[in-house]
Amino acid sequence: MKQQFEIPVGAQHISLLEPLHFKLTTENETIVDADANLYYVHRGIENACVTKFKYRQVPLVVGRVCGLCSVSHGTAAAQVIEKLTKVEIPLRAKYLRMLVIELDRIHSHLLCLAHVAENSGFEALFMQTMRDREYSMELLESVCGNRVQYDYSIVGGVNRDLRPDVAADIKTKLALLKPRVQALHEVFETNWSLSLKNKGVGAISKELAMKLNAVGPLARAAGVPIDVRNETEDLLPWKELGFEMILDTAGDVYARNMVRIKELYVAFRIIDNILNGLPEGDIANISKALPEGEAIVRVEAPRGELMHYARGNKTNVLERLKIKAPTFSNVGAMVEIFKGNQYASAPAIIASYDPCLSCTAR
Amino acid sequence: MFELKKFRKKSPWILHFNAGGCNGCDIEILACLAPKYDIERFGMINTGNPKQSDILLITGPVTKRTRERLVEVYNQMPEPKVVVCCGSCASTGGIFRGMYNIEGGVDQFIPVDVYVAGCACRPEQIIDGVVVALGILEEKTKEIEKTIKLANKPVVEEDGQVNRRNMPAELTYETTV
Amino acid sequence: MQSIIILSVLALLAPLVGGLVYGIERKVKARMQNRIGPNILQPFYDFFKLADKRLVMVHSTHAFLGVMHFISIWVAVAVLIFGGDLILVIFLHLLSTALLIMGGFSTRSIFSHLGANRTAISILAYEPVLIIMAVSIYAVNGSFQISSIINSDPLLYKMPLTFIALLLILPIKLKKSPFDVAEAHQEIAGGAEIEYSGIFFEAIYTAKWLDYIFVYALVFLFGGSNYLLGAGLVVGTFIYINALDNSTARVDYRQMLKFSYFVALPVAFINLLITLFN
Amino acid sequence: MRSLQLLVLSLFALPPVAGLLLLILPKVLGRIVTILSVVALSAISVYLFASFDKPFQILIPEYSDKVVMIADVLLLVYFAFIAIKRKSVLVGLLTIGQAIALGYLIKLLGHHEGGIHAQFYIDRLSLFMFLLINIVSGIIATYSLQYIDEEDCSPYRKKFFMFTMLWFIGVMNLVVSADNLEYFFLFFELTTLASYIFISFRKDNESVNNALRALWMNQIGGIAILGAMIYSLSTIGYGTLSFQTLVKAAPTVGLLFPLALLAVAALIKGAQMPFSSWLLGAMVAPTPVSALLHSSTMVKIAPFIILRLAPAIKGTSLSLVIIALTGFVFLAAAISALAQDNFKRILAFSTVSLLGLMILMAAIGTDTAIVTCLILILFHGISKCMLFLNAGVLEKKFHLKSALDMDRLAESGPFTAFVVCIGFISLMLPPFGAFVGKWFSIEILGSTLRQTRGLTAIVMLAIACGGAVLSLLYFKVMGLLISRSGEKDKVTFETTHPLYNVNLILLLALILAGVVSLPFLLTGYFGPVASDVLGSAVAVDVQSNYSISIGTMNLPVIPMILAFLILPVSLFISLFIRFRKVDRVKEYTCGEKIDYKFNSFYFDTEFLLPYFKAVGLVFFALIIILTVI
Amino acid sequence: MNKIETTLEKVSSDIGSFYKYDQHHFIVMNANDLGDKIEVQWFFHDYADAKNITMFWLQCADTDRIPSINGSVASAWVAESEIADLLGLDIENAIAGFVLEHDSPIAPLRKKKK
Repeated sequence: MKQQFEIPVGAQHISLLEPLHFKLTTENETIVDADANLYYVHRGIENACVTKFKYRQVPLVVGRVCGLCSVSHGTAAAQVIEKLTKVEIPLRAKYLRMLVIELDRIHSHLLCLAHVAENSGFEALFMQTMRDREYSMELLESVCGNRVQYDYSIVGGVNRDLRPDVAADIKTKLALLKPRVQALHEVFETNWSLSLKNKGVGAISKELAMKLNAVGPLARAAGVPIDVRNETEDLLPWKELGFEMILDTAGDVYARNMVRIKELYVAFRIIDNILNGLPEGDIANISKALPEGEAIVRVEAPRGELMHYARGNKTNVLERLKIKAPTFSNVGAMVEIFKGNQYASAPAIIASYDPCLSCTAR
Repeated sequence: MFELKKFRKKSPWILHFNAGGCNGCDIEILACLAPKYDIERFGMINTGNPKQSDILLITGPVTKRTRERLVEVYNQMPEPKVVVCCGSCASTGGIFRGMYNIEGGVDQFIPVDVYVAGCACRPEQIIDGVVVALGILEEKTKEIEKTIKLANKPVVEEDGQVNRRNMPAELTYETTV
Repeated sequence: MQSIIILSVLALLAPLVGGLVYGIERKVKARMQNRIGPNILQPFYDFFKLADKRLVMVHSTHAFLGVMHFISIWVAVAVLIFGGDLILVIFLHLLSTALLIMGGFSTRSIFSHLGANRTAISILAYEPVLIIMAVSIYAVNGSFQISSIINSDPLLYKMPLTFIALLLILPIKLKKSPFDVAEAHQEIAGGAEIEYSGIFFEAIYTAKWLDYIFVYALVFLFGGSNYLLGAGLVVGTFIYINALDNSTARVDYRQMLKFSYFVALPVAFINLLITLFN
Repeated sequence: MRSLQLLVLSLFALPPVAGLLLLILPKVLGRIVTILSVVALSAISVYLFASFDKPFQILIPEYSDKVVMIADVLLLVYFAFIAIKRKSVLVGLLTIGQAIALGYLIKLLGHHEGGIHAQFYIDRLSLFMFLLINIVSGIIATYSLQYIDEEDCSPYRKKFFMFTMLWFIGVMNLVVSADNLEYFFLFFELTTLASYIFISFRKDNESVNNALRALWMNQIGGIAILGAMIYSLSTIGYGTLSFQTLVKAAPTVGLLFPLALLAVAALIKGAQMPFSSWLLGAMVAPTPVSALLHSSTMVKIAPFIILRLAPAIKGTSLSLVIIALTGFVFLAAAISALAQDNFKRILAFSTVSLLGLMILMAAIGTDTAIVTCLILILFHGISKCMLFLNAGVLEKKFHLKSALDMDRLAESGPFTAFVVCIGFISLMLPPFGAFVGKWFSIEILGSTLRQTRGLTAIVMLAIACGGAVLSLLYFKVMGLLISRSGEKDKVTFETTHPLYNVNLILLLALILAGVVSLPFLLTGYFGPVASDVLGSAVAVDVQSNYSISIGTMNLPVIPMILAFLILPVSLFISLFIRFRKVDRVKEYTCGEKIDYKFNSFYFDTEFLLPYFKAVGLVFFALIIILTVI
Repeated sequence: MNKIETTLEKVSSDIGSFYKYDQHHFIVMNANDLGDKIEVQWFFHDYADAKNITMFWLQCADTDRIPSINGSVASAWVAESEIADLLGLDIENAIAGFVLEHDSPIAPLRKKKK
């Protein structure tokens, strides 16, 4: 009686930005089994970082792991190398790093929301969200000099200072962006058809999220309190800048949207605090020390906990660099969540994971 | 004279393929669709379907796992078609060149018409690249374009029907010791 | 004789008008999304471009069924314009959809199959409403002939609920959000039409224009002999469809069926009962 | 007149005689005899229709009444024997019931001596049925010559099968011409017997069980006929044993009850819910049996009886209940069919569904409704026959039974796939006859809305939804059949036995000819038949604007011709065309090179069936209760 | 960071008795090529005090079969399959070809090429 369809999503599919492949086994479009093939984008960056590039270049190379959270990767790599070389960076650099990470989070979350809207079949909302996202893109460009790949964090600090006029620009543009985000919030919260597509769809329980070790908005939407920004004051002082963890309980696509939107508000607050309390001083502390020993660093990228592990052996080249991307932790949960949902929701669910396969596969 | 050729320029439908890039260029392509850049004013539609597309936008260097998919998708596009490489990696391999799982630029596999530089390439650059591609598209003939690697010959059957089903060749694996 | 010539010209020009409607729709949609949008003649540019592509197909059966889909929908529209029998017109339209579904099923392509399945299910969603609408029109008007419906009093006043029901199912028919499950670009990349390309896709693409004519002609009927009212209804429906398309996400096919059977069909049926017991 | 009577009698006698010959003769000669006899039967029925001018009666000697009586008793004895042999309590009880009723009837008959009454009454309706029965069943009989040959059983049983089939055709001819209810009862029970023999042909457990079910269900119908006879005899008199007298007598309340009982018998024969299971159970028999039962014979007794009753019950509460029941069955059977995988079961449910529509039309009883009913009977018969014969071909040649296994049939058997598709499409889409029936039904229901209001409106809703559900069902199956991988573009025909092919092509030709000649059929065929049914002239005219008007309805011809050009032609071409100079590429699979599992959607509606049956039972109870009150 | 040394035999039971899904978060599994030996590491942190990172580690020869911890940590298969592919290790239940294609270099992260 049960008749099964196998539906390929990817490698090339309109609802995907990246090559990944889900083989969804469906019965009447209800997904009963999912199979994932994720390593299309495996390039061998870890290997290249320990053979081709000197340790100072590593943050820039690692930024190319992923275009969406390149600053998180770059910062994490810079931090882990700073740990190995035992360099203390200036407070201003820390603040600037956080500024860019938060701006990046705004653009990434807005992109994800837009993508969820698009994949739910809500084209107008996609357009609206993408239009609003351009503010954050412009800000990132004025701060870092590029729209996507920033190369902002270097070993020892950051490579560009924040000019006062740019700081003022950030303030004015954020003031414009905030009401727009509120408008988006309202649409995402109240639109009837979107709630049909999002509420109760792709849900994961807190227990399952913990069992599968999910991270990021995916876990926080299910109520798992995991946010690295809570824990790493020694490297980046999030807490004193007004960080607050956003949790939801439902764990469905809708809850993930809500978590992301609320995190935008937190990001706005943090940016305001950074701009108000930006300490004067150097932006980098370049030292000639060579990396030695092993260290791990964790940074909260837009998609969740990012971990870099590095080993140095007192040469110009690292001995080992291991990158654990947020999506990598979510793979188990991603495959699991599909089961029992409609295929019609699958693109929206994929988008709501905000998967970053180029991070995962490296 | 009424020429169908000139309408190629006015209705280019694009297909986007990520061959293993970092998403940077991909989100810029997405940004192109959005209100600020709005490429639909040139009549472009992101079809997501190789069979109805004229322009193949490729981002990222070709990895070992995507190369066959790339060739497959390229072969399903009906001629005339143009290929635009978005970003340095797609053009040459970029920073990833020489990494062990990278084959290099897209032009190792399929004939490329336009290279758009940049890491990541900006939406304005993408639009520029596509506009250049349109000029090339207008000049192209309807002859079958073969890929450079992984190419079989199309089979012409006795009554003139061409079987392109097996044009993307299976990869023959060398056993490395 | 003269009227026959006029009607023939109208029927022959139907794709052109439909293309224009589609062009305007794309423009309106873009403006609603804060974009500039394409040229109004864009569908025709697409038309000529598609004619210029190298011929590519999956197999001959599939390609031919696509072309027949276009021809049969043209016939349905022509019969509608010539004022034929309303029920027959609805079924002729079903015939054209049948050919599309068969085309979708005839390949071994997963998305094509899914799209054909979904199209078949959307028939289940909208056809009963259309038939109830036709019967209600008969109950009011005493004829199934479109030529006599168009010369009678405006139907809208007597059957407002039926009109609402029609408005509710039109998005299914036109494959517009929230009920564009059959096309669902982000899920099945166009559904039954996915495997068509070049001139064969052109047939499907142009059939879509004729679909607009078909639907808006049905809407026009509600104006009866008051052509101004009919035209007003058409414009209103056009704006409504686009506004709806731009303010909703796609629901899945079960929700669509539920909506059709628990909202649209009862609404149409209540109007039928009201007309009967008046 | 005399010659026509003789010809009619030859229709009764020829099939059993041919059957007996078949039993004696060797295989090849037997085949020739069968083919010749069915050709003769068809020719006779065509000639009869052509040279007919007004209804006539056939009188046969009075002693035949005694023969019928004895045959009745013998039949009941045989039923009792079956009941004992198969240990079936239900059959036993019902046989006893029948025996008691029959005994009482014989006692009643004893008091009504005198008055000679015609046993057979031939009008255009009978001739219409003759045409359908003899031509379509003839085709089935020729087909089954080959089919049964490939069956795994002894040569004697093969001959026995053909013999049963042939005498069954004779009995069917008798059923549709009997005027005396007593005779009618015998023939009715004989068809029941035939269905028992057919269904239990394969002798396994399931066959026997299903055969017993068919037996007891139809025996209820027999009891209903006996009840009708007893009631009319005891209240009105001997004359009412005649169908015609019964119908022509003023439809007073007193007469409604026997009519209701006859209608019940008809509805059971027509496998309306909850009595649908006997027809579905018939699937275990060899496929020609299904074709025979579903298309031209057996179940068509149901609309036939209702058509006979139509003038009397039109507008009464009885017809309203029948309309409600059949409208419900149309939808319920369509929904149940969605859950089926077995090809023959899908067809069976759609038969039940469409039978509902036919009976509904007959029960409405206006001139246009009668015409529509006739159109449906004829074209449904032909289409279903073709589909079932194809099911046989699929079974024997391709070894396929489940619709799910028929995936990619268009590659291995393009012609079969094409014929199946045409068969399905002819049931639902313009321009085919069965579609015209469906279309007219909607229009008729629409036009009767004003009179019956609420009820018809609800039935209307059921028809609208049921039609859509049936289309979905057909699309589902066709979608599987027509699916083809692009590996090969060239089409090579399959080779099937000529006896299969000839018959299928014949049926296909009949369907297509039916479309082309529909206008002529309406004026020259359906119109006169309907006038005979109603006893008043039915106006079928050709209008100046190329449309045909039947009563108040119009059949536009030009769109139908266009549709004719589009649909079958395009389907035919599409399956066999090969575009030159067009490249073939692979299907889009997101760039992957993996094979994926294909299937269609399934609809889990099986659980609804008991509820549907319960509702059907309520309607049956309503028929009795309303008419008694 | 707590470093807990373990052995090939004990690792499953050690992690099994340590890991409580509602208290600990499994971060990742890592392996380093030390030249003659392989060092394998498993990282965990506590939900309650996330700064508290626990690392299980062991050293083994590159031909040893490393047991899977997927029994106690349900999502460990991703990390295990990846590490197995990239370092050419023999890990229980690892999916072959998870990361690398047929013609990619075998065990690219090993210093001495196989």
